[in-house]
Amino acid sequence: MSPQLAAYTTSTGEAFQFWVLGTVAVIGALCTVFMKKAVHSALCLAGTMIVLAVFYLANGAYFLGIVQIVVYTGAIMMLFLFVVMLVGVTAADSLKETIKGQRWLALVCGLGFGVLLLAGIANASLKDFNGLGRANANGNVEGLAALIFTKYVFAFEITGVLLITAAVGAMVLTHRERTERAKTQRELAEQRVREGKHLPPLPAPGVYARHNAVDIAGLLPDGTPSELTVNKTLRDRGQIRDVSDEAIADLKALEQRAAERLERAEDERPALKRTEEASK
Amino acid sequence: MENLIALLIAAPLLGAAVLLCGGRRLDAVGHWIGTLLAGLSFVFGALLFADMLGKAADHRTVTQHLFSWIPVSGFQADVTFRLDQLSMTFVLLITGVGSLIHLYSVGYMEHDERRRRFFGYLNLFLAAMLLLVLADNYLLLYVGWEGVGLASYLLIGFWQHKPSAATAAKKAFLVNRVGDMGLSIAIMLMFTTFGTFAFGPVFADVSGTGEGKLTAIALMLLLAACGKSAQVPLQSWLGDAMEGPTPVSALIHAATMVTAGVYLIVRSGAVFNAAPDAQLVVTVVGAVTLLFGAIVGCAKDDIKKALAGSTMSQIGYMVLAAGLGPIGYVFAIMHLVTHGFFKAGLFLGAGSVMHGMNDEVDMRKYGGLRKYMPVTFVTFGLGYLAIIGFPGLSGFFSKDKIIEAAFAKGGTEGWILGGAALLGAAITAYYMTRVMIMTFFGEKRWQPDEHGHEPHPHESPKSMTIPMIVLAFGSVFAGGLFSFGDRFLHWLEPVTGHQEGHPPVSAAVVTGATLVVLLVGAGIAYVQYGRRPVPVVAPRGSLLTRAARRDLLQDDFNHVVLVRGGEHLTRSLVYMDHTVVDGVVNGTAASVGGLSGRLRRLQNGYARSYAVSMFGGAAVLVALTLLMRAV
Amino acid sequence: MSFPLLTATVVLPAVGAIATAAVPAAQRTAAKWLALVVSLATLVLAALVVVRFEPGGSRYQLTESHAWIKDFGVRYELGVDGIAVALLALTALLIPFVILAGWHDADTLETGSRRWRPTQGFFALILAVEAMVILSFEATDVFLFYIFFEAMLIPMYFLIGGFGDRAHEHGEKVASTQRSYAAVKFLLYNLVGGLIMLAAVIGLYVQAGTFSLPEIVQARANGSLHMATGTERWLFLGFFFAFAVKAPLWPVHTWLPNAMGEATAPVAVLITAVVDKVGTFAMLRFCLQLFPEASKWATPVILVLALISIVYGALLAVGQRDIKRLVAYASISHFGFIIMGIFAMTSQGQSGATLYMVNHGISTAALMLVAGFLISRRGSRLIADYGGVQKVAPVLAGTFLIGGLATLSLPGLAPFVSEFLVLVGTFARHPVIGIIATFGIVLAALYTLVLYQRTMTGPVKPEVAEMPDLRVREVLVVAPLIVLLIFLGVYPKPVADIVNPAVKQTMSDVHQTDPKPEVEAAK
Amino acid sequence: MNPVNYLYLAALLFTIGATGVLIRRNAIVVFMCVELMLNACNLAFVTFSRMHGNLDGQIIAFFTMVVAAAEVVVGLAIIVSLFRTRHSASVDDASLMKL
Repeated sequence: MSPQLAAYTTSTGEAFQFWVLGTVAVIGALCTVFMKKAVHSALCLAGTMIVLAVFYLANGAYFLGIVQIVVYTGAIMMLFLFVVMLVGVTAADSLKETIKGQRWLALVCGLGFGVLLLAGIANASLKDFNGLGRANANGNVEGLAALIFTKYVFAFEITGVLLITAAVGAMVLTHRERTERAKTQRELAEQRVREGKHLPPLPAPGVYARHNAVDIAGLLPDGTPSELTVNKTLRDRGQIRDVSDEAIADLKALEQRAAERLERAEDERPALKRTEEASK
Repeated sequence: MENLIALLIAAPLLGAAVLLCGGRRLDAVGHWIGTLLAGLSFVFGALLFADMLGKAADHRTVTQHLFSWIPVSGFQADVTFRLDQLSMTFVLLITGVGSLIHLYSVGYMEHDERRRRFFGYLNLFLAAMLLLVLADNYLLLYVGWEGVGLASYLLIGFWQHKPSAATAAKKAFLVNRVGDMGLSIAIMLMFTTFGTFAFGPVFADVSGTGEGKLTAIALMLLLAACGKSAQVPLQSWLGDAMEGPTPVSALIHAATMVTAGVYLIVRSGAVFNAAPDAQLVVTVVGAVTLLFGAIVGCAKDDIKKALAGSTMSQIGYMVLAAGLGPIGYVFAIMHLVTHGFFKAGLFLGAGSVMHGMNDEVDMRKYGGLRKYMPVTFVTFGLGYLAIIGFPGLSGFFSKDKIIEAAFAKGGTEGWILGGAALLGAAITAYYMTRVMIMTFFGEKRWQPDEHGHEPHPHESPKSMTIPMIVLAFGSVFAGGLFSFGDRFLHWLEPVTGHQEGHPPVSAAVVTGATLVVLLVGAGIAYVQYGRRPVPVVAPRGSLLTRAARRDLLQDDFNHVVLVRGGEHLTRSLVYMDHTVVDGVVNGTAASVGGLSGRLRRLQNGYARSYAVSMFGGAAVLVALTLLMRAV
Repeated sequence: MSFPLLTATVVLPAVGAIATAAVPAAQRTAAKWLALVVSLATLVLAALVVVRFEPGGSRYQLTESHAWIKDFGVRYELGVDGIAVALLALTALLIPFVILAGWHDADTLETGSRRWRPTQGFFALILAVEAMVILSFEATDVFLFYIFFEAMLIPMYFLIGGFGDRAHEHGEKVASTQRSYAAVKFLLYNLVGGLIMLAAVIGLYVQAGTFSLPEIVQARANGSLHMATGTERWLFLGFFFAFAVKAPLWPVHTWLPNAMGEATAPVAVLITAVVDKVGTFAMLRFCLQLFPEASKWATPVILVLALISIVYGALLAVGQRDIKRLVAYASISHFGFIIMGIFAMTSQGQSGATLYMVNHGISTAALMLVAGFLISRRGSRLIADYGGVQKVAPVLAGTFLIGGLATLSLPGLAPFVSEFLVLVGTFARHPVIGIIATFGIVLAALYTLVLYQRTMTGPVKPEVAEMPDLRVREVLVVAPLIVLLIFLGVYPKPVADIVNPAVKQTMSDVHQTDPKPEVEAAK
Repeated sequence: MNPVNYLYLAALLFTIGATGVLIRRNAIVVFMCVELMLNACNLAFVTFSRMHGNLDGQIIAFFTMVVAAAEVVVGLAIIVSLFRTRHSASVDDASLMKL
């Protein structure tokens, strides 16, 4: 694609490209919003951004197009992915709305705003077209550089300050400085004794001989799961797989069979309670 | 010589400043400083008098311009003094009687720890009174007018620890303020009518002004005079003012200040002459007051209050005379001067009696005092004879002239006014004889006070008796001195103007009638009080007596209508201010609070809710922008 | 370029305020002395302004003008006319007395904390108020005026809310609740007024395209700026409302008794004698000059409101049981007189109103400060708690009486001159209103004398028997004020000469002439 | 084709992003939607730059990217620390802004 072409006309090729990629971009955006899992959203967004990068190139903004791919898609989106990993890659949002009327209001606002924007653009007189031919004559990067280091030099310097501040800020926010000496194993044990709970180590996850994954809560003797057995991080993410129903069903079947064999009365069966749920 | 005029005022003013700011260091000599400066002022007055006598009758008015006081465009008030025969008469009366009373007070107030302050107030009074009579315009007169009111307030309430004294002082000031309102409205009227309120231009322009305006001005001046001179309907303060020390009653509430109203009317003669309706009102006020005061005087057992009633009545005579116009002005002033002598003498005598009687004021507890205090008895007796108009003494000459002038008014009015004046003379004789007999004759009736101290009546010290003697001389001879050869008339005529009155009956008949009623009045009193013992506890008395004891119910009226009504009004206004005026504002605040309480529920704390509001707001803004563009 | 004298009168107290606030916690006394010295130096500068001002000269003198917010044509524009000079001098004069009178008012607040410095704060706030008030007198740019007209609420809020009277019989907690109620009420009333004025200021800018008062007045005079009648009236009302709240005029007066009752006496003086004067001053300077036609239109209503203020304030003063609230209601009555004088549209009325502002400042300061000394001795504001003070503290009682007599406008004291001028000026145009207003002088006598009688005379109450008389510091505060009251009562010419030309100018701006006396008119 | 279509696309993407901010509760997704909005703006800037024939629009877009980068860094840091303390990345977990 030559600069001339990009500057003056919108060729059929570009039109074709626009309609195809535009559709992709919109779908990507919609997926970003509506995917249940954050990691899927992130991937869709990355797709949209790459499409946008292509559009930048098509509009004669070569430098920005590359930067979009390298910085945005390559760096920023990856940062997002890291954080998603940290928070829990499989964590899925429930899309059920909790604030009354929020979704309707959001949709109305969104639609209204969109219609208004589109109407505004349609109304605007944007007939004239200059193209970037002259501006990009000495090359896009050189043109940008000339502007950045002359007209926008102050703003540029300030963005530098901003970036440094942001970097420092991120470190300050995420870095946790240990303000006191780490407790020794002995002290921890004494603390546990003092507090009077969980004197022994926490129980291991997994159901013996059936499931041994770390995200499956171990079962208590009555068949209910104990969340204590699952790693704290997983617990925080809500990534606990619950197999207690199966276990309880098994237990029930066993009881049933035993009862039939022993011909015991209905109401003499031991009551099965999900103690942990009741306690919540 | 004109420069002395300012010094006339400056001397007592300096005295007041020194004595009031000087502090306790001056306690030992304060009273002498005060007396000395009052005397100095009298000396200046005498010098000016001598100077004035040396000039031709028509060139005796001198003015002294000190400085421009309030210069605002169109409104020029200057501090200018005017000394003419009228002012001169007052200057001599004020400084003369004033100095004597200063002297008297040295003895009278000897045991009062605040004597220095008392003299400071007295000096302040002298300065203000002199300013009043020397002012060349009404506004400056107003300063003196309120100045004497202030001095009167301070002196009536001198014994402030007595609640009755403090109340009396406040009452005097307030009632006077009502009168002052009249004076200030009069000045405002003058300003809008004449564009000035200096005596000269106002009097000169009177001829070119409508009678209605002039009547309004005159009536407002009359209101002022009523307040200051205790005329009906603003008379109620004078009786209570007797709470002050007796020298104060003598100087302020008998001789000088209360006569300021008469001065004002006579001074504004030009205005009153052009407003006959107002003059009629003046005479009516005078006649009513002279009877009112006399009746009140008959019923009082407190010697000072009896004398206060008498003062009111005598000033009624003066106001009556002043209301008669040019036929009465001179006599009003003449009676004012002679009254100044004999009433001051009477009050000083009363003070002397009280001094000897442990400050007892109830005449029913006196009796037979002539043996114990002979000088007081003689001077008081001469004053008594003068006031009832005993032939040959001062009061005879001045009062007789007024009665004649009242008859000379002519027509029915003349008969009514003259008759009232004649009746007043009879009552005067009655109540003064009553005072005389109850105090100095009969059996002694005094009793030990609550601490068991029996009073030991004794003659007062020299510093008190000398002024009484001097004033007694004045009471005896002043009238004659003024009347022989119409000296006073000729002296004052250039200022006030004079017109010979022609009574419907001859002057001799009027004089004769006056003497007859005098004897009748005195005779009745003698029969009632001289022939039988006076009860120590006042009998219940007739309805009129009881009403007169209560100042003819005027105070009750004031209390019920003004005091109670005022209290209710202020209380309900305070309530209204709190509930209605403040309530509206507080109610607005409360309803805003309620509304915001409801609006607060929209603030559910969820960030996304706020985001919706922002986004919606942005949408509205875009819509508005588009709409504006479209329109 | 000459020395910017007017700026100096603002900067000096402002810098002084900062410096006072910065004095270390331990040096309380140093802070007081610093504040006093600064206020005295400001007084010297104000005296210089008075000396340099030529009464017969041009309209605004000692002018300074610098661009400030270029995009909106807001300029830092200062200049004084006679009226402003008089009030400037009054403010600079009163502040040292306020500081001296409040010498110990903030002491009792001292706590153990090292960072809590109430004494420094108290005096710094007073100086800050002084700077802002002086600037509002000097500003000839409407926007500049507006900013400081509003900004002075902030220090006043803290002065009222933070440093109230510690009356003994309410517990400190009750007192502080009432205090913050009063402070918030003060703030809200004035903020609402200011908000409405802001709308009017913007409206004025839209109409005139500039904020400069002289320019707008000139443009209106030569016809180049025409305002529709309706517009002018709305703008006038917007300005007037703010000033009426500040002044305060009935029925937006109820904040004043609360604020004056709860604040310490020096702060109460600051409110009524200094800050409130900005309201009446602004009516004269802004309402009349910017909107002459609307002013004439509104005159009848305003006069009636002023009349109600006079009578109503006096009647309520009679009904008060609290000394300071009584003085507050008396002030409302007096502000009625001032506003009546301004809108009487006669030169006597307006000169009288200006003199009244000065004289009322001095007389209220005298009365209120003595009342404050009295209250500080007994720890109660209730009139009923006193009695017979005259016997034990004669100097205190004497000065109290003189302050009271000045309040009731006794001739010979300064307020009489101004009150009479206002009455005459009103009477000349509106006789009925003038006559009704005259009742005010009787009511003034009533509330003053009742107050004096109940507190000072009668038998000595046991609680006041040990009361000490005025101390040297207190005499130093009161004596000069009394001397000034007497001097201005006897010889008001110096002030009148400064004020008169400005009033004449204002009258011609409003296209008004004095009514001719009947005799002259007949000729 | 008319390049104005790019603007329509930008508007559409912006609206989708904004709606996403409003309806998603996961802070990270909300953040992504913000990024989407920023990108939509950038597209508009670039298109305008082409229409006007100068590079100022691109410069602004460039600055937007820089600021967005800074914002992402700080924003994600906040999310991480929030997650650490509250064990949740949902923006609805607390209504701390309620009075």
